[in-house]
Amino acid sequence: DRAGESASSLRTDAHSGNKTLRIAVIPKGTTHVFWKSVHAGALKAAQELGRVEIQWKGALLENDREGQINVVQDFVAQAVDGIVLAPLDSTALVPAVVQAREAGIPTVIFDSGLADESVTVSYVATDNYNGGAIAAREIGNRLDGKGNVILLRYNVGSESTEQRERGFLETMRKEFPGIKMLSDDQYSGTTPLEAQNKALELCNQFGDKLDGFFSVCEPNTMGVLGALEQEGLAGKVKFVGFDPGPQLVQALADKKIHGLVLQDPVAMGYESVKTLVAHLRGEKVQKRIPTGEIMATPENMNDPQIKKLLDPEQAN
Amino acid sequence: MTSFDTPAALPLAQRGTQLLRTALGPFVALVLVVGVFAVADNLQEDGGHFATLKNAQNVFVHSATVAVAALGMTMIIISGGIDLSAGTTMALCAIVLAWFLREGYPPSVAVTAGLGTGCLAGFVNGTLISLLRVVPFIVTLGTMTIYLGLGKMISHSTMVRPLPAQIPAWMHELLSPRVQQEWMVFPPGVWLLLALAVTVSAMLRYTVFGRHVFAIGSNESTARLCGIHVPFTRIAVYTIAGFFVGVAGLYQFARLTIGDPTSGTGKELPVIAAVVIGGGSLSGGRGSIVGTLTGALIMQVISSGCTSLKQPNHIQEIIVGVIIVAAVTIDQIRQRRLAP
Amino acid sequence: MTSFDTPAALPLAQRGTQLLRTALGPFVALVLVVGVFAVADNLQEDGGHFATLKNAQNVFVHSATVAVAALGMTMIIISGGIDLSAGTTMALCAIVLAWFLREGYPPSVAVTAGLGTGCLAGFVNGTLISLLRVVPFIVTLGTMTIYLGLGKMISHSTMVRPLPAQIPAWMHELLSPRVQQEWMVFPPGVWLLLALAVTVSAMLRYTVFGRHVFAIGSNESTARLCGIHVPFTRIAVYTIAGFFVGVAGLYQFARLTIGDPTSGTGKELPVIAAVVIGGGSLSGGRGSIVGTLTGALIMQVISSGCTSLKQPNHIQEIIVGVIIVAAVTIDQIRQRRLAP
Amino acid sequence: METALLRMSDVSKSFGATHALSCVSLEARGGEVLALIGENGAGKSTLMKILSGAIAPDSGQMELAGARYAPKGPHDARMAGVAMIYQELNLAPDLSVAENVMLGQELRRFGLVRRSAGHTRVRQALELLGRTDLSLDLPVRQLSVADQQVVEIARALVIEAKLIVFDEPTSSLTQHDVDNLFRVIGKLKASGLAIIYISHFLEEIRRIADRYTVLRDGSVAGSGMLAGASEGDIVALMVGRKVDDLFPSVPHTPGKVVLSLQSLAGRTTPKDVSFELRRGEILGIAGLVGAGRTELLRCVFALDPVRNGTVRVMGITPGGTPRARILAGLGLVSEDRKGEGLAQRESIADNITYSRLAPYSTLGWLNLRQRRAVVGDWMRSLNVKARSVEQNVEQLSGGNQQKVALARVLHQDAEVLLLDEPTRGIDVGTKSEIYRLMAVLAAEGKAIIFVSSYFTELLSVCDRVGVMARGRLREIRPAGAWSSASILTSALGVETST
Ligand SMILES: Nc1ncnc2c1ncn2[C@@H]1O[C@H](COP(=O)(O)OP(=O)(O)OP(=O)(O)O)[C@@H](O)[C@H]1O
Ligand SMILES: Nc1ncnc2c1ncn2[C@@H]1O[C@H](COP(=O)(O)OP(=O)(O)OP(=O)(O)O)[C@@H](O)[C@H]1O
Ligand SMILES: [Mg+2]
Ligand SMILES: [Mg+2]
Repeated sequence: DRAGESASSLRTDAHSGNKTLRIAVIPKGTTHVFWKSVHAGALKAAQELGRVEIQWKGALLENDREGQINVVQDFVAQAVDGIVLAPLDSTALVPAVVQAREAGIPTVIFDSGLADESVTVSYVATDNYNGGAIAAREIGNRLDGKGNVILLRYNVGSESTEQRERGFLETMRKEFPGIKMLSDDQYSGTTPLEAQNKALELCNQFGDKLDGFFSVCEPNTMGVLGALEQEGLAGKVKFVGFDPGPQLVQALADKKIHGLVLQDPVAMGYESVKTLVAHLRGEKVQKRIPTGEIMATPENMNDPQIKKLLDPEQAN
Repeated sequence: MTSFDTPAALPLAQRGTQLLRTALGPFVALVLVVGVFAVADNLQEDGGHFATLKNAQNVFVHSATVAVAALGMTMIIISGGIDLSAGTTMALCAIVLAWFLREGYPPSVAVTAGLGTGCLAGFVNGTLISLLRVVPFIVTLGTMTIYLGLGKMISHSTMVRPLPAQIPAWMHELLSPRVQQEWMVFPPGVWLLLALAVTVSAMLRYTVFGRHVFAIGSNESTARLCGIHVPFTRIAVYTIAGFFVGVAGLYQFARLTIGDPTSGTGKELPVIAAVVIGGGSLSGGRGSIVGTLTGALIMQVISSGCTSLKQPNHIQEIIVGVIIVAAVTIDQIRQRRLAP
Repeated sequence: MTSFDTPAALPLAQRGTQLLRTALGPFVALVLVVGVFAVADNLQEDGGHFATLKNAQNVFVHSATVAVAALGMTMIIISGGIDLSAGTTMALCAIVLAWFLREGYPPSVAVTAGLGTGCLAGFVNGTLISLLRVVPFIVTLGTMTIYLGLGKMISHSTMVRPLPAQIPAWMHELLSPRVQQEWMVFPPGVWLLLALAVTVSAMLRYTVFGRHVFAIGSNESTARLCGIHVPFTRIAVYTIAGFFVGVAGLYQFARLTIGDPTSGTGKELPVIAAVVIGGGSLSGGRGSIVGTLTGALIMQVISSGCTSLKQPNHIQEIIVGVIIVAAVTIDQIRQRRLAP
Repeated sequence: METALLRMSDVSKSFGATHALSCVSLEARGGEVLALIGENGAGKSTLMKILSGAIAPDSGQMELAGARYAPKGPHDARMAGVAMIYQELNLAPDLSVAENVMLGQELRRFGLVRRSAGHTRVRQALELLGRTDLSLDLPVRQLSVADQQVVEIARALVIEAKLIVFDEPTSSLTQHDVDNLFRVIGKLKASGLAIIYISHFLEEIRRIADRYTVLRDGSVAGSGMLAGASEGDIVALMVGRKVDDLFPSVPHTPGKVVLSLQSLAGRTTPKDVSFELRRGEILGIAGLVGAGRTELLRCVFALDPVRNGTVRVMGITPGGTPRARILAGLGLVSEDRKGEGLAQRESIADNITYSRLAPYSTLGWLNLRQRRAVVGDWMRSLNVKARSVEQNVEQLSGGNQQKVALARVLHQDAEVLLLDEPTRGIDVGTKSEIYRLMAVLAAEGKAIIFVSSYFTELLSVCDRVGVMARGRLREIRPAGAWSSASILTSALGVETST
């Protein structure tokens, strides 16, 4: 522990001169808009700070934990000055982060947590459990506490969405005992198309008694929206999703979606880089930095604060 | 010489068993699978959703994308080739289409560009295979990642999202399981698929080109020695197959309304599986369109059936696996039985 | 008989060109790729990190999992088969291993169970192929999803996470790029890989079994005619290959420290690509271990080089694709040139 | 008739270090049959492949009907009127007989195949060959090798050819088909076509050819009119020495029974075959196409399923796998050396030793040096022409491949040799060596079953000859009690009487 700290302070001395800091930012995937916004936030921080270079690289395959470990290790070999990482797995990435630290490279974690927080500088994220909880309350309130609801899970082993799923189910059970879960064990898979096929099959089976639907992330929400539209259920079923996108925002305006839980990806990227650079420059940083989560509804979607989160900046 | 006793009668019977072997084999498997699931579904308490028109519409709609790409793959496999790039090409076509729509071009231009991209990708595959004389598996393994990279490049590594207003209504309806005109039963995309299937099937059976496709798959050096222009035929096969992959891209876009560069990754496997469950031989020279369509349907029926029976994903995966092996095994045994 | 007058001298020369053709071909490509990236990296401003020992360690460690599975795949491909289930089997083995560790069994038992699972999976593949007489592509396409389903079943569709204390230290160090003893240069897993590679290579070249593997890949009916027990040989090949996939599962677990049912999906393609870039022929009868290792390294070098040059993923994908096609093309041309 | 239709001058071709052809010149005239003869590996097939555009020469010119002729590929050659029947079968196994015959020259209308018009043409060609019994819609995969050869020949007859090349067309035909083929060649010749005919059967050549050209080691050794040349002269030109005795006699006497079949029956053929074979005996089996001789050998070797009956080797019944039969002392040379007989892409050494690697292995590990030496000896004793023992079999000439296939059963040291057309495609000199070898083996106490469609060699080499027809073994008599005519009558007579 101490050895790692002294190493990093050594580097800080070395880099307090006029050399550019090279910061590697490693998202979970590269294709979703969410990560584009994180990238934008990171670039914004770099620009504000000056003499900071962002190296953006995700694993080649989405959800490839081994691939993400490879990327971290590659950056360690590249001797970057610091790493900002959204770990695909809470335990699998720990050794890689430890290796980085042993090589004198500090890591800031964002979006999803790491089992061992002692090896990281800071954790910048949404409270995903709470995100799931506010989704449960939105659906519960809109259904007046009774009805049949489906939860479509995302993918096995994704920590952040599992938190949302847990937050949703526990809040439902606790606060809305009158609501019955029709299905809460199906996984959508990672692409919108897989989600759509899954959702269509679920609609086909439960369509006549379905009252509410919660989908836990963006591709998942896209797929469910498509399915509901095709089944003619859009608007009738109280549907809450997670994360925005142009179609989803449009659907929100059309009242086909009744709520979108919003995170602040730009802030995530921005805060992560800021925190890491502050640490590299020898400042003391907070161990946990929440970036907030908020419910956008057809009613509040034109509030300026929410409007900004519905269409966050993106890097290209 | 017993089999030559009635030389006149034989060809007809022969052609009959030929049909039985290539097409009916997987068809029997399809009927079996549907039957088993229908019975099991009706036996469960809140069942009865499986053997419905609605579910049939779903099954056709869900399998249409794979099936249309598999039409081209059938030709490729008959010609003794394979196309591992079909999945990523499909995504690339969808992205190009989405990009043109988003930039405000009329849908006709966008669709043409999408299909053209498919043809071009196929043409490149065919040309590389013919010119470099490298086996199709390798060439398309390479272009698979190249087309994926190109897709990401065009889309800036993210989704290409045209505005809802930029997407014409017919595209929405192309593969919507809720059919506008009830008499149509299936959405237009399914009918288009069937029309294309009939065309390809006729082409393979009745044209000189089709015969040459079988010939180069059956024995390439013979085809060459008989004066068939093998590179030309091969390039044509891949280009036409690319066109069908382009149509699959259109189908995918019509369902998703976004262009997603990674949406095709891994999709080549169900496409190839459809052809092979349908009786196509990876060593070339054998395959049929009816079989391929049946193969695509079988896989979708299993998926839909497992959801009806509330089986978790892993049970579905195991069943799909078992049925793939079983279908081909049964087909094989029947072929050996029928062999004179 | 003019050319047969120096029977002692010729075989040696012959073996020389043979080696040149099968192994050195891809090796030249590797050296080229490394060279190009090293130069480009040194030209950039803050470069110089590519051609370092540390990076070399990374490249070896990162390619080890694919490479060790590719040893078995080389045997399979030489025997005229293919194994699409290698990826999901790898994940299944890792899950079994993780499960045993989590349940508190000693590491030796867990590792044995993991490797045993690999052997069993391979044995099942080989047996199905031999008994049902269905082509390997289909059988392993089926078992691919079956093993995926089994993995999910064992893991209850989630990660199997043994406690850190349950994972022995040697497993952590097996593929850690930071080597404990500096004189070892590479971590133990890399040395194990090399030792296994030498063993397999020798087995293929110098044992009766190895000759039989080449024979059935080159012409199965000849093998049968010569009294080679084809089903037995084939089952043995798949079982041994399963063992190597098991080792790959161990490697994967050692790096991830969790068992992830989906971690193997799609991994069969780089494994097959390694064999084929290394000169293996999918029609059987050709392939070499040196070539396969080189093939696995080439892909990893490209990936690592692109990171050094700060190239985004899609550029890397395009480069990998181009190099796969180019490497095999050059190898092909050299072979034609060298062919007597 | 006087001016040459085809003139090849100074054609050379090398494959790496092998000079297959050096400065070969040759003329073929309309209305005439030119016989191209030479030892195995002399370069005959290579020369003809150059003519048909399948491979390009390194140097040299060709002239066809007075115009320069340099085909860029087989298609060019066909357009120019050069048809070729290759030595190795070239068929698309999944296509039907009719489709194979018309391949590359389908009759078409708007890109559609005119199926019935095509069938008429194919039927005409098959009629010429006297084989109207072939079903046009059967995939050729299901035909016997002999029937496949007929399909191959029919293909050359449906184009408007000026020149037709036959590269050993009769090596897998039976007498009936050979007679038909010769009738066809006669007709073609009369209509003014030029024919080039390659064969190792000198009496065949004498029957149909007008002139001959002999190749030796890639050069022309001599040419002339057949009418004036004696067989001995031609053989001497081919081999470079005199072969005084084509059928050398080594005395051998039958000993104990080593193989006995009792009402053996396969899936369709053979039917109810019984006989006994003694040590030191050579049993010939003659028959017409589809008589089931190949199937008989395959059943004995357990390559095909046995429906009924028993096979005993030295009194015991071995297991039902080829492996068990090999261990019991049987060895088989397949008639289909490309598809089954040899692993084409493996080395000569591997192909010779596959069926008996034990002598070179300790605990499964091979002593490659020792193996190389032994294989080298076998190659020398069979006069296999190759660069080294590690050369791939596919690079050998047809005849040399056949020798490798033979070398395998010899190396295997089988007690009972099942030879299915072992002399197919082998040149006269080597043939006589093989006959001698068979006799020597018999003298050493081996037993041999010798299947052949070439009755003369059966009568000269075998102790007893059996005739098969319709899957049944009709009768076995001492060779002296047969004549070529009586064999044919026996084989045919059965066919007409039932
Ligand atoms: N593709 C090839 N690669 C290398 N050598 C070859 C190749 N084809 C033929 N040869 C060599 O060229 C020489 C001539 O072969 P060719 O096939 O023309 O002989 P041939 O006269 O037809 O003999 P046969 O009577 O046995 O058919 C042989 O030494 C053969 O090994
Ligand atoms: N693969 C096959 N499928 C169906 N029928 C076959 C097949 N192979 C051979 N036959 C048939 O079996 C019969 C006997 O075959 P074949 O001609 O090989 O016998 P044979 O007596 O050895 O003749 P030869 O040696 O003169 O070619 C023929 O009627 C042939 O058509
Ligand atoms: Mg020849
Ligand atoms: Mg025969």
